[in-house]
Formats: sequence, C-alpha cells, structure tokens
Amino acid sequence: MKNKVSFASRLYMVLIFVFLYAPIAVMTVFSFNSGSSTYIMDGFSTSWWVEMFHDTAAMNALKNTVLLALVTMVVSTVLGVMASVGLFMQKNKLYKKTMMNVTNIPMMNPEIVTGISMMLLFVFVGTLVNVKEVLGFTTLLIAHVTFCLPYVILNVMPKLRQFDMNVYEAAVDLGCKPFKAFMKVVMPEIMNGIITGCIMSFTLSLDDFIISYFTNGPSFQTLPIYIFSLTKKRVKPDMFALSTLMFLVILVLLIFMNIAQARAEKKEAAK
Amino acid sequence: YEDYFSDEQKAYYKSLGLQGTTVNVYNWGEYISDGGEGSMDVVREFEKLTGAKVNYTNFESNENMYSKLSGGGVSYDVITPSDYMVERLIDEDMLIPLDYSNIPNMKYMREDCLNLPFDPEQKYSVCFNTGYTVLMYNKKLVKEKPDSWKVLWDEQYKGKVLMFNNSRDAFAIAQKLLGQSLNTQNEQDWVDAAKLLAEQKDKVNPVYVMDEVFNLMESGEYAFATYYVGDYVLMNENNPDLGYAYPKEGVNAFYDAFCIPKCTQNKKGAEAFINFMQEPEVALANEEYIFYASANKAVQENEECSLYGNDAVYPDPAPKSEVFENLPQNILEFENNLWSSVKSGNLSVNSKKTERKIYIESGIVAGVVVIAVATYFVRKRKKDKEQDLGDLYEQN
Amino acid sequence: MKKSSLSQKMLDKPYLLWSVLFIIVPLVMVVFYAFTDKTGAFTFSNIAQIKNYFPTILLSVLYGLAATVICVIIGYPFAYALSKHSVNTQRTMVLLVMLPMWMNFLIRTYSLMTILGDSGVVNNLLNALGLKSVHMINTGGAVIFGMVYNFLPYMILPIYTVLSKLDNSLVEAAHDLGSGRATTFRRVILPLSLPGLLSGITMVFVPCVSTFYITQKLGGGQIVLIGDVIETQFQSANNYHLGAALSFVLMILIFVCLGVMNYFDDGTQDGGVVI
Amino acid sequence: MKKIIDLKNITVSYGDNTVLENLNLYINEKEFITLLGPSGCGKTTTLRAIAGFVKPDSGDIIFEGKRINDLPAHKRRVNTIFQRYALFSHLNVYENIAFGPQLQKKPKEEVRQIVADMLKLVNLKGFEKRPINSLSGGQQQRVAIARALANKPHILLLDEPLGALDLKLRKDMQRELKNIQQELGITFIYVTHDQEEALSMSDTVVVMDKGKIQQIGTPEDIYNEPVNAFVADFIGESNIVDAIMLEDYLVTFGGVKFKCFDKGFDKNEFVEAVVRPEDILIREPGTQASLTGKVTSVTFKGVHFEILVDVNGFIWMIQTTRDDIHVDDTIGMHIEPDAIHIMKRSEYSGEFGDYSSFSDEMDHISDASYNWEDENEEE
Amino acid sequence: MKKIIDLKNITVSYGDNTVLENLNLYINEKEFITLLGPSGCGKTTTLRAIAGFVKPDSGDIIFEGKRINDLPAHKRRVNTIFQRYALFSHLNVYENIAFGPQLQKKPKEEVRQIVADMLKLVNLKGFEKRPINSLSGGQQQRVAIARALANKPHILLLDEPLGALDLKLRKDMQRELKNIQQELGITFIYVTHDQEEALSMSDTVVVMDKGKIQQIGTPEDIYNEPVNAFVADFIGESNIVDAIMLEDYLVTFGGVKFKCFDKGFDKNEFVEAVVRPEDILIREPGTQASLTGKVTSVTFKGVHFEILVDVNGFIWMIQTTRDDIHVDDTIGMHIEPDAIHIMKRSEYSGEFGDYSSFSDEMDHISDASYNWEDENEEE
Ligand SMILES: Nc1ncnc2c1ncn2[C@@H]1O[C@H](COP(=O)(O)OP(=O)(O)OP(=O)(O)O)[C@@H](O)[C@H]1O
Ligand SMILES: Nc1ncnc2c1ncn2[C@@H]1O[C@H](COP(=O)(O)OP(=O)(O)OP(=O)(O)O)[C@@H](O)[C@H]1O
Ligand SMILES: NCCCCNCCCN
Ligand SMILES: [Mg+2]
Ligand SMILES: [Mg+2]
Repeated sequence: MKNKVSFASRLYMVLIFVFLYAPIAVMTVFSFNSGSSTYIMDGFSTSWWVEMFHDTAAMNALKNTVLLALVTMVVSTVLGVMASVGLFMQKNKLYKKTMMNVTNIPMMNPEIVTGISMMLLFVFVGTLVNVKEVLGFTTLLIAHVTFCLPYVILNVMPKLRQFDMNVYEAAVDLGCKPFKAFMKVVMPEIMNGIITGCIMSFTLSLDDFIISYFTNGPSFQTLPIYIFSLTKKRVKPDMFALSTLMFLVILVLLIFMNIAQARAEKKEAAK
Repeated sequence: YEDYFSDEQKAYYKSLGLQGTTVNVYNWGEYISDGGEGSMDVVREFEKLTGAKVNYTNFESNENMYSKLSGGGVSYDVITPSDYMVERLIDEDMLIPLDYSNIPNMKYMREDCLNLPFDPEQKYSVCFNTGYTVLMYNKKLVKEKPDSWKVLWDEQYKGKVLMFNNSRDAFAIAQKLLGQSLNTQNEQDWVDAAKLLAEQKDKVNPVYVMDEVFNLMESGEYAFATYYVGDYVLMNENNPDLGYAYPKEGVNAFYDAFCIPKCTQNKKGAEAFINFMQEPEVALANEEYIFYASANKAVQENEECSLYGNDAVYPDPAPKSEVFENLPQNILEFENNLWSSVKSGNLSVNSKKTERKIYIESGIVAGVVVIAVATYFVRKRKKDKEQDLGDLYEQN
Repeated sequence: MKKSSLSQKMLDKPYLLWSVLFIIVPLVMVVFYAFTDKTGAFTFSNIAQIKNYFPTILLSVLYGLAATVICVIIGYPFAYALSKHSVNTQRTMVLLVMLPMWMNFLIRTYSLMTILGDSGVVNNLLNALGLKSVHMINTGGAVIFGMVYNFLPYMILPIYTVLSKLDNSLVEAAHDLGSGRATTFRRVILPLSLPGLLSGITMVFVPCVSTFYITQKLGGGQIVLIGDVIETQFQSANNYHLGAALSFVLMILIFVCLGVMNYFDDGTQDGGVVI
Repeated sequence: MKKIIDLKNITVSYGDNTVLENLNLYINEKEFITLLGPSGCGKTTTLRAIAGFVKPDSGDIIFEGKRINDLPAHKRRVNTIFQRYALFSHLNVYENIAFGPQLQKKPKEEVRQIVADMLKLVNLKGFEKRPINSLSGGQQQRVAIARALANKPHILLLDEPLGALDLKLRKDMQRELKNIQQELGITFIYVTHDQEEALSMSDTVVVMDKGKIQQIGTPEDIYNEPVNAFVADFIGESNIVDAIMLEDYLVTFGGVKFKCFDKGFDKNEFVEAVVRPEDILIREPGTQASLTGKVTSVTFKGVHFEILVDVNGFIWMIQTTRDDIHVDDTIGMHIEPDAIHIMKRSEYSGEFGDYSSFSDEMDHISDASYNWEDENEEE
Repeated sequence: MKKIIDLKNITVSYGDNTVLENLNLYINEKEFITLLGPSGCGKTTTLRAIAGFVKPDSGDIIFEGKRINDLPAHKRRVNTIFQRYALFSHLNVYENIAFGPQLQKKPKEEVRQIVADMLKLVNLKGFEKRPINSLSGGQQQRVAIARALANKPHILLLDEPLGALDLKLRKDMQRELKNIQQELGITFIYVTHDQEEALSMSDTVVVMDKGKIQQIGTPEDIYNEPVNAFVADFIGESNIVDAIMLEDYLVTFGGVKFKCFDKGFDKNEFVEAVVRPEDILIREPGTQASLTGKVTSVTFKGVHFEILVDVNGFIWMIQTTRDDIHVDDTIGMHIEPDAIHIMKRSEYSGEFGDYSSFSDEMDHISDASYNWEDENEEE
C-alpha cells in the first residue's frame, strides 16, 4: 500500500527547496559573470574560475582548512571513541551523567561564547608562558576538536548501547584477550557510528567559522575565515566560484556518505 | 609572469637570509596590489625574492587592528596603522624603533611624508599612502553634485546612505559639520557630535560599512557613501556613474604608515618588507592598483603613472582638512561608548520609542509564556483530579 | 561485568582532562573576565553596564523567537510531508535538505544580499512582472529571513527523524480507536514528535539569538543584536571584560530557556534536549 | 447465531506477492474465532482488512450486513489489540484508555466511569496515573485490552496479543481474555501461531497457510480430524504415515491392517493415516500389539514420557505415563480404530509426520547455497 | 563420576542486591545439568561466574580440582552459548566457527578440518560462506553451538540457548542438543526457565529462586517429590493444598482423610499436599470418590482437557482425556496414595497452588504506586 502524497504537499516541498537553493543557484550563476560584480550579470565567462586557482591565498586557506579538518577528524575520533567506550563501561553513574552533560555544553552553548571562552583561555595561557603567538594551528585544532568531540561521542554511544555485550564476551570466552576482543568484534559493530562521527567532525571542522574566527591567528587562516575577510572587502565572483567548487566537493562527499549509510542500513535491516 | 626587478634588487633581497622565515603582515583590506587583473602580486614577489613566507591578513579599521593586537595571542611583523593610531601605539609602547639601515629605500620617500606629527622623530613609521575622506554620490540618484556633508542627513535619501562603520571617521563627519576640531577633548563636543549622528540614524537609516562599500556602492543601489578617496577611484572604475566631492566643511586627511609592533618575531623580515614596499616598482604597482597617493617620491613624480595629476587623488587646491591625533584614554572610552550608543540606537530620538516597542513586545511574549505555563499547570491539576478514580472503584 | 583493568579505566580520562581544560576552564575564564577590570581587579561594573544592553538582549530574544517560530511553521509541515514519501525519496530529499547546511553559511548569507538587494534578483523579477520594487535589504525582516534561511534545515531534520521513526502502528491504533486524520495528528503524531520539535527549536533558537554575521550582512548595521555587541567588544571596541560579561549573560539566558523547555518535555521519551 | 462479519472472496496482494487468495470466512456474533498459522501466512493481513488498514484488491467485507470495503478505519466499530501493544507512550494509563471515549465526546464523568470499569476489568486498579513506560509487559498488554474495550467495539481483533509474554503469564492471560470475552459477549477474532493457545481459547479455529484457509472447525475437529498433513502436523504432535485404504473402515500401513472409522475413499486409494502419540497404547510385543519396534529414546516430560520407537525405519512417537520403558526395549504398539484418522493426499503429503528426522525450518530453506542477496533486496 | 566443577559458598552481589547467596553446587563430568528458575533468580549470574565474567564476592570456584577464581575468562576451558547467540555479524559462518581455533594459532588445515567437522555436527554442511544475517534463528543457534564446540571445551555453558526460537523449532533443537551432548560426552550446564525443557533434557535439574538453590535432583525427583510449594508450582501444574499429617501415611485435606506414602512428620503437623492434575481420577460423585465438586471450566488442550473443579471454594485442576465432562457438572475426584506428595511448610506456603486466582507477575509488583522514576534512572 503506497502512501499517496498530495499535490499541495509536493508543491510546498518544491517551494521550500527553491527557497533553500536560490542563494546557491545565484552564487553559481554569478561565478560565471564576465563582469566583476556580484549584483549585475554582465555575460558569461569562466575567467573567475581561472582567477580562483591563481589566488594563492585562497588556495593556501583551502589547504589549511582541509589539513585542519583531517587532523581534527583523527584526533576527535580517537579521543571520542576512547571516551565513549570508557564512559560506557563506567560504573559510577554520577560521573557518567556529569560527563555526558559536560559533553552537551559545546553543543548547547552559543558558538560565539564557545569561541570567546577559548580565545580568552588561549590568550591567558599565552601571556602566562610568555608565548607571543599562541593563536594558530594548535589553538584552532583544540577548538575544533572540542566542538567535534560531542558529535563523535553522541554517534558512538548509541551504537555501544545497541551493541550486545555478550558478543564481546563471546570473543573473550573463545580465548581472546580483552583488548583484542574489543578490536576484533566491538570495533566492527560500532564502526558505523565511528564513521558517521568521523565524517561529521570533518565537515563541521571544514565549515566552522564563528569559533575559528575567535581562535585563529595570522599564521593559519582557514577558508571560512578567508571568505569572511573577503566578504568584508570587495567581493568578486571568484569567491563565488570557490564556493561553488566547495559545494560540489561537499555534494560528492555527501552522496558518498549517503551511499555508505544506505548500505549499512540495508545490512542492519537484513538482520 | 613578468620579471619586475633588476638583478641587483634580487641579489639584495636574497642576501638578507630570510629564507624559511615568515613575515606576518596585517594590512587594510584592498590596500595592496594583489595580482588581480594582471597587476603585480606584491606579496608573491616579495616571497620570491626573499624566500620568506608571508602571512598576509587584513583588518577593516584601525580600532579593529588595535583590538586584535592588544588582545594578545597573535604576532604581527608589519602593520599599517594610520596617523592617530601610530601615535597611540607609540604612546602605549607597542611599537619598536625601526633600523633604517635595513630600509635603504627611505631615500625614495616624499619629504612631506617624513617626520610627520605623529612620529616627529621618524623613529617608528614609514609612511605608505596619504589621502582624504571623500563624499561619494551616485549620479543616477543624485542630480546635483553635493558640496556639504549635510546631504547625508537628507531624509529623501533614507536607506540610500552608506556611512563609515568606524567611530573616528564617522564622528569626523559630524564634527566637521558642527565646526569642531576632530581632536577635541571636550566631552560635550563629542556628545553633540554623537547626537548629530543619532539624528542621522533616525532620519536616513544609514548602512554602516567599511570595505563592504565597494560592492554596495558599485551596485548602484545607494545614493551616497563616505569613504577614502583611493577607494572611490577604484569604485569609479567599475561604476562610472559615481562622483565625488570634498565637502566645504572639510575632510579628514590621513597618513597610513608601516610600523613594527612589539609582538614581532621577525624584525628583519618586517624591515625587508617595509623596504620592499618602497621599491619604486612596487610602490608604482600599488598606486596603479589601489589608487592612493603614494608616499613614494618616485611614484609621485612618475608621469607615466595613470594617477599622475588625478584631481581626486591629488586635488588642487587641496581641500580643507584636518589630521587625526591620538586622544587621551578617557576620551577614547567616552567616544567608544557614544559610538556604541549611536549604532544601537540608544541616542536616537526614536530610541525611547523603539525601546518602548521592544519592552511592549517582550511583555506580550512574556505574558503569552506565563499564560501558557499557567494553563499547563492548571490543566495538569485538573487532569490529575479527573484521573483520580478512587471514588469510582468503591461503587458497585 | 567486565574486569576493568587499569588501561580500561583510563580510556575516558583523556576526555575528562580535555573537557575540563577546554570546556570547563574556558567558561570559568568568561566568568573571570566578566567580573574583573583591565587591571585584573574584581568589579561589578561590567555586569552593571549590561543594563544598557537590556533592550538589545530583549530584541535578540524577540528576533530569535520570531525566526524559530517561522522555522517551526514552515519546517514542521515540510518534515511531515517528507516522512510520507517512500524510503528512497526520503533519503534523497534529506540529502537535499542537508546539502545547503554544509555550504559555508557566510557565502549563503552573502548571496542572499544579491537576492534581496534593492536591485537584486527578487526586485528584478518583480520589475520584470511589472510590479514595484520592494525594499527588503537592511531591515529587520531581512535579518529574520536570513536566520530562517540559514537554520531551517536544523529545524526540519530532527523533526523528520522523529516522524520517520514513529511507529506506524500507533497511528493505526489511533484510527482504530476512532480518530480521524486531524485528531490523530493533534493527539498522537504531534505529541510524539515533540522531542524532535524541541531539539529543532534549540538548534534554531540558540544560533539565532547569538548571531552576528547575519545582522551585519542583511541588517546593514540597522539591527544590532547581542551577538553583534559581543563581537564588537572583542574585535574592535577592545573591551574584553564587557564582552565576557555579555557572553556570560547570553549563556545564562540560553541555558535558562533550554532548562524551561526541558522541563515541559516530560522526559518520557528520549531524543529530547538534555542540558 | 447471526453473522457479524462476512469475508467474501477476499484477495490481497503486495506487488506480485499474493498474500490472501480468495479468502472466504464468516464470523458469528459473540464467537471466539482464532486464526492460526505459521509466520507470514496472512493472519495479520486478514485482521487488517477487517480493521480497515488494508483494502482488498477484490472481494467484499460485510459487517452486520453492510459492505464496508470503503469505510475508513476510524469509522468501523471494530477495535484492534496490536501485536506490540501500540500504546501511546506520551499518555498515561488513564489517557490511553480514555482515548476512544474522549473522541466520542462522551461527558467527562462517563469517561471516568469507563476508565474505572476497564481498569477493574483488567485488574489494574490504581494504575491510572502510571506512565506506560513504567509498566511491565503483562501490564501493558492489559492496558491495550482495556483501551480497545473502552470503545465498546462489536468486534475485537487481537493480533498475537500474548506473543511477547512469557509462558506463565501467557497462560494466565489466556484465561483472563477468555473470561473477558465471555463476560462482555463480544466477538473476538484472535490471531496466534501457538496451537495450544488456539485450541484452549477458541470456539472456532481457522488454520491458514500460504494465504489460504486450510481448515475451519472447532478445536476438537481440528485436532481429531485434520484435513491434511499440514493441519495435522501444525496442531500438536502427530505420526503421519502413508497408508492404503483397502476398503471402508479398513486401512493398511506399516505392513499391518487396521480397523478404522473412516470411509468413502476409493478402493486401494493411497491416503495418509494420522495417529496422535497419546493414542498409541504400549503392549507386550506379540500379545495384542499390531506393530512392534525398538525404543530409540525416552524423554521425561513431567506429565508423561515421550518415547520414540523405530518400526522398520519409520519412527513413531508415543506419549505415555508408563515409566518402565527404556531405550533399546522392544515394545508392541496397539492402536484403537478411533485413534486412526484417514486423510486424503494433499500437496503437503510426505512433508511431515516422521520423527526420524525432525522437520524444522530447514525444510523451507533446504538449499544451503540459497541466494541471500535476493532476500536483502526488499531491505 | 568425577567432579568437574565445584562451586563452594559462592556469593555475588551488585551493590546492595545479593544475587547469589552462599551457593553450593558441584557438577560431574559428562553430566547434563540444568539451572531452572524464574527470571532474575541468578541463573545467568551462576554461569557467568563459571565462565569468568563475574567474580564472586566470596567462595571458591573449583575447576578440575584447581581454584580458578582469578583465572581470566579467556583462559578458562569453558565455552558459552549466549541467550541471543552473540554471533559476530561481521564475519561469516566459517569465520565465526574458526574464531576460537584461529586464536589458538592452530594450523590452517586443522582449522579447516575443525570447521568442517562442526558444520557436519550441527547439520549445516555447505553453509560456511553464508553471512550470519542471512541465517534463520535456528541456523544461527547452530552456528553458535558449533562456534563454542570448536574450541573443544571441557564444559559448555548454555544460557537459554533456545529462548528466541519458536515452539516447534525449539523442540527439535532440544533433541539435537541432547544428542550432541551425548555424542561428544561434554559436560553441559544449561540454563532455562522452561520447566518442560529442563525435564526433558537433563540428568540433573537445579531449581533456583531468589539467588538460592531450592532443590537439586533428577527430573523425576523434582517433578514427583518437590521440596516446597515453589518447586511444585514452578515445575508443571500442581494443586497445592494445606493439609494436616495425622500420622505416618495418613493425611487430611479438604475435610477428607487420604492414605499416602509419606512419613516422618510430627503428629498433626501442618503440611502441604501436592497433587498433580493428571493424577486426579474422575469418578461418579459418591462412588469411589473422596472429594466432590462442581466443574467451573473445561478447556480443550489437544492431548487432554483441563478441568477446573470448585471443591468448597478451593479450585482444583484436573487433566483428563475424558471428553464427557461439562461445565456445571458435579463430579467426584479420586486420588491414589502414590499421587499425593507431602511437603513441609516453607516460606512459599500459601503462595501457590490454588487455581481460583492466577498468580501473575503482579505479585511481584504488587504496589501500583511504585516509583517508576527510579527505574528510568539508568536511561
Ligand atoms: N506492507 C507490506 N508490503 C509488502 N509485503 C507485505 C506487507 N505486509 C505484509 N506483507 C507480506 O505479506 C505476507 C503475510 O503477512 P502477514 O503479516 O499477514 O503474516 P502473518 O501471518 O501475520 O505472520 P506473522 O505470524 O509473522 O505475524 C508476508 O509474506 C509478508 O511479507
Ligand atoms: N550487571 C548487573 N548489575 C546489577 N545487577 C545485575 C547485573 N546483572 C544482573 N543483575 C541482577 O542480578 C539478578 C540476577 O540476574 P541474572 O541475570 O543472573 O538472572 P537470570 O536468572 O539469568 O534471569 P533471566 O531468566 O531473566 O535471564 C537480577 O535481579 C538482576 O537484576
Ligand atoms: N581600502 C583601504 C583603505 C585604507 C585607508 N586608510 C584610511 C585611514 C583613515 N583613518
Ligand atoms: Mg502478524
Ligand atoms: Mg539470564
């Protein structure tokens, strides 16, 4: 029995999608502007796309962003998985509950407050140890890992809860040492959660602006920061080209993620 | 790519031993020739010649730069504050003296750009550009060339005015209209100016912008803008409908200068960069790209330069003008608070009205919430009683 | 029960250390700055100054509420309609809803300027249709529009997630007991989707109240919200202490709002917001 | 007795998959009827068609004389108890039970009275304010019953209502449900795949397989006179043996002739004989015994022993209370004529009834290399 | 017979909750021993203590003569089959079975041989490459068995291994497991809460309740001579009636004196008498009958009818194959001396045995207003 979706609801959904995609469409269109305006379309040209690749600062920022996102992903995933497993096994309920609540803070706190609080800490520590340039890659990394960790934990935790502890015990029972048993049977089962957490960290880090804005330094600019400084200046269509490019990259990434997820779900459903 | 430099120059920069070092440059936005439209990519050229890596970042106002610098946690090697900010930084002991032996290109400097009042001993700064603030207008929307800042208070241009989004420059306009000195230390003067600005906010709802002015003004949507003259020329290139005026009340004349802050970690690199910026080729490239009057004699005297004799950049006769000076701390804070009040509308005539409106709306919302919560509890009580079935069990 | 060896006990300790250092201590720093002056002496003056910003804070809450309410009004029906499609369509559509979210929000907001501008896309369209231009940019409306645009997906997704997991037999049970479609929606579907709705509200309300970029780009400085004030204190006014005090207040405000909301989600289902 | 529901030629399919095929079934007022069958045979689908959640592709659903194919679910005077309760977890016990009456805009006092009555009925007095999540499985089950009954339905549909409960609780609830049905005089249409449950509760049992009705009858009919090997095997343990009907009242199997009570078959027709394990009497070999075999297994079951006997390669199961039989004993078996039931051959012949190998679900998935990916297709 | 496991004074508690209390139990080599008891009585905990997943607070676990309290789980020559199989779903059948042998670094050829043998043993030849998800419940169960056996354990622990299977499959698997145990001669420690399962499979049954052992014995002992009302009620249906032991071999209950086989009680001691429903014979009232009552319910159960009889307010249950008894008949009941079993009074006295009300889980959660919030705590 198929659910019939009414025409009105279809129309409504289309309208919302138009709303959501209009700015992206505008951006894409203007990235092919032959003039240098982001307001008036003069004609078609790919020159801004070429220009974009010559913008060394942009390319450098892109490189930094990806590097930061990758390192953030690795660090927050490793820390997050360890924390999830550790907290999951924790018997002290109060401690566990407290930690889970602390985990929620970066997600609930306004980003601007998170960003500021970390900047205050970094600068304070910087003056304490008398380092002139604390704000940079390290502080960005710390900040990014901090706001990604909750997402890793919140993705892995439920998988652990779903996980039948007997399976781990079965491995031990069959002669596996505890750590090996964890790697051999627990890891594969919570892998989906880990991968989702991993990808989320990557994309969140890739896209973060507000927190980075307060914790970055001149030596390490990320793309969102660079874009922000561009929008503070005269914006030329090459920025739109860059954004369109990023959009495409993320599109591909998301499709990939989605296929992986669909597969995993299929597998789960088969159980 | 073109080869801009002589072997001698190349050898000089190579010999500095800057290879592998980094130079953090903190400059105004749109204030360097960045390689766009076939121009020289100055930063890239410097990197090529010296082998140093430049982290080039931008600020949008002196205050913005000062905040970042004094906040700590960051290290910059070259900054480009304007006159009054140079003075402040010197006062607050945030700059280090320059070693001119590392800046041989001082020889190219215009005499009128040396020993300026903010750095009378020429110890801390190397002037980069000079210029004026200017009133821009869109010929399509404004019939007559304005001659006074007064037009920025004209209600028929409501929503069509772009105003400085930085306190000193914004105040300057009001101060000129009021006939005050830009550097007055009389608090009442500042209050008056602030009131005038608040009145402007009430009347024309100006959009406060800095470098965003480029896109907005070029788009042709706005009638007036206040900005720096070099940037006007740049905008004018993209939108020929734009015109400019030096209002009769007078304008601010400014000098932007290279300095090295205390937090530097590469003083030699910084000096090399400052020196490089004064290479005639570089200074020319900059002037050709950003259209500001260079402090470099070689450029000013270069008849080939497209700006040579440009009457906006080199107005003749020079407009009535005044240069900013640093203000004492208490005035600065006073000014800052006034500026916040202006922007958030606290000072406007409308402000009480607006405030009242906010309170009323908040009151309504709070009322709705209270009523909702109360209803929730009342209903919960009622439900609770309704669901007590004890009495019914006893029956039959 | 597992034998917890030392190494197993240590597993969550790096995270403990991390969260103390980088979650707790920074918040302490905010409080510290909020109650000290430039010399580091204890003072209430920053907190006292906040009264000047009281209208701004209220205004921020009003804007946040307005944007949140609009997001609920347009997001809920969308999520509901979405959950009615076939599984495969749903997957694609969810992807489509998520996509703009992953797109840098600065840029999306920036292109909204191109759309809403006086000679922007919308007005061009209106003119082409022979209609008069409408002034939209640099108004409160544009700011709310920008908020809704940016955060709508955050409203749709959690609601959708709850709705799509809703056990269809509950809906059938309601029909079975004699309730028509509307009543079933009101009495069963809506209350059961409350956890999703609440997390949607949180995810929209918090960033709206504290935003600064949207107001700057789409409000043209006409609309000043608490986020802008804080940003200014740190980025140009150079008054960290006032900034910290304002941040402190903002934080408290939001936690109180969430706490109240949480109270009314009676906690019988999970998926709700936990502070 | 009045027909309350009449299903006429109902066919339901999902895509290519015909789930119900030309189903004909009528149900009388106040009857307790049970649909019994293996998983996937279409029991739930039948209920859903009656409740209005599935629209048959063809055929008529007649309710109290009126065709209700097009009546939406919420307008049918039929209530369902769902397999996994489907209680509203956001409401408490009171609100769950009051859901239906409130919808009918009954006055508040009446609603309270109904809820109180229902709670009394299902033995949950004092639970009215408890949230659903705080109840045990059995208690939730009762709330589901109370909720459905609060609407005073003419028919109550119960889809494996006891499936999630454990044995002891289940037996108690069986009795309770039966009592409720008799007390209220409501028609119950009950779905289960537990034969004992079906036998002990129902007035009428409908045995289904593969979307078709195999047999309709009283529990005793179904148990004692199954129409084919599927029914015989599905309802209790049975020895099913290939037999030849020599003439009316005379059948041969295992090389021995037996008197029986069946007639009306062709001469020498190949048939199947069903003998229930408890109907085989153990005798000294030779004496009165017709079959002789060797005991291969003796299992104590509490009430009785379960004995497997190998008679020329066919393994018979016997249930007896005698405790003096041991493995490897040679025993004789005696079968009275009334213990033998003859069935016509059917599509199910040969599939069931020999205890030498046990029939398990492997029979259905007999090929080890079956393509599991196909199964996954439908996700 | 040699003891393979000896549990001495084992106590296990979680916080304040004592789950096992001074448990003493030894298990012989090659024995099939079953732990039987209601949910939460500590069966799983006992197994986990043997397997090494729970460390007793006090007491010794002796395995083949050595104390193994401190030996970690992975070093014990004991393997477990878990309630919900606990198969590695990311590995296929071969890899699951080979898991243990591979860990022991057995040569590849040997591993292959073991897997092949195991698959033969559990009747899954040809399934080696199948992913776990593609298997039915019964097949998964067999893989779990094969996996545990592949390690050649001295003891196999089985925690309700058939709990998730449906009735038919369950019966088949019971036989299969018993066969495997006998074939391999391994000690099985089996956990179930299904009494029929316990009776039909075990050499020895251990009945537990509330962390304590109530009775240890052969299935017949347990069934025929329960030590207290709990055991009597838990193992099968029973009528348990308050009685007075007048003298050796003479007891009185229901106002009637009965001969019995029990002795050694005090004169006029208050005791309980157990009578199994199948041991009560129906007679014409008056004739040979000692008790007379009115039939309140007759239920067809397939093999027999279940009849409830009201004798002066006490409801007796009778199981009979007679089909001529109807509700409201007045019948007489006759009980032979060997059908009566006398028990001393215990803490369980009065809790079970009367069929007038049914004991359900409500007895445990008797207070409707219990605080559900506490339960939710653990999220
Ligand atoms: N919505 C559906 N779409 C496709 N096929 C379905 C759907 N619902 C049921 N089926 C199929 O119809 C057949 C009969 O299903 P039904 O639920 O009626 O069986 P059942 O007898 O209730 O089984 P069970 O004892 O497992 O509940 C099954 O093969 C099932 O796969
Ligand atoms: N990890 C644990 N923490 C606290 N209490 C526990 C834990 N594991 C078991 N218990 C408690 O110990 C008691 C005995 O549990 P156990 O699992 O041994 O029972 P069981 O006899 O196996 O029951 P079931 O038949 O339900 O499996 C129960 O009351 C249970 O709540
Ligand atoms: N676009 C760059 C403008 C730089 C102008 N500096 C002006 C300083 C005025 N005080
Ligand atoms: Mg079903
Ligand atoms: Mg257990």
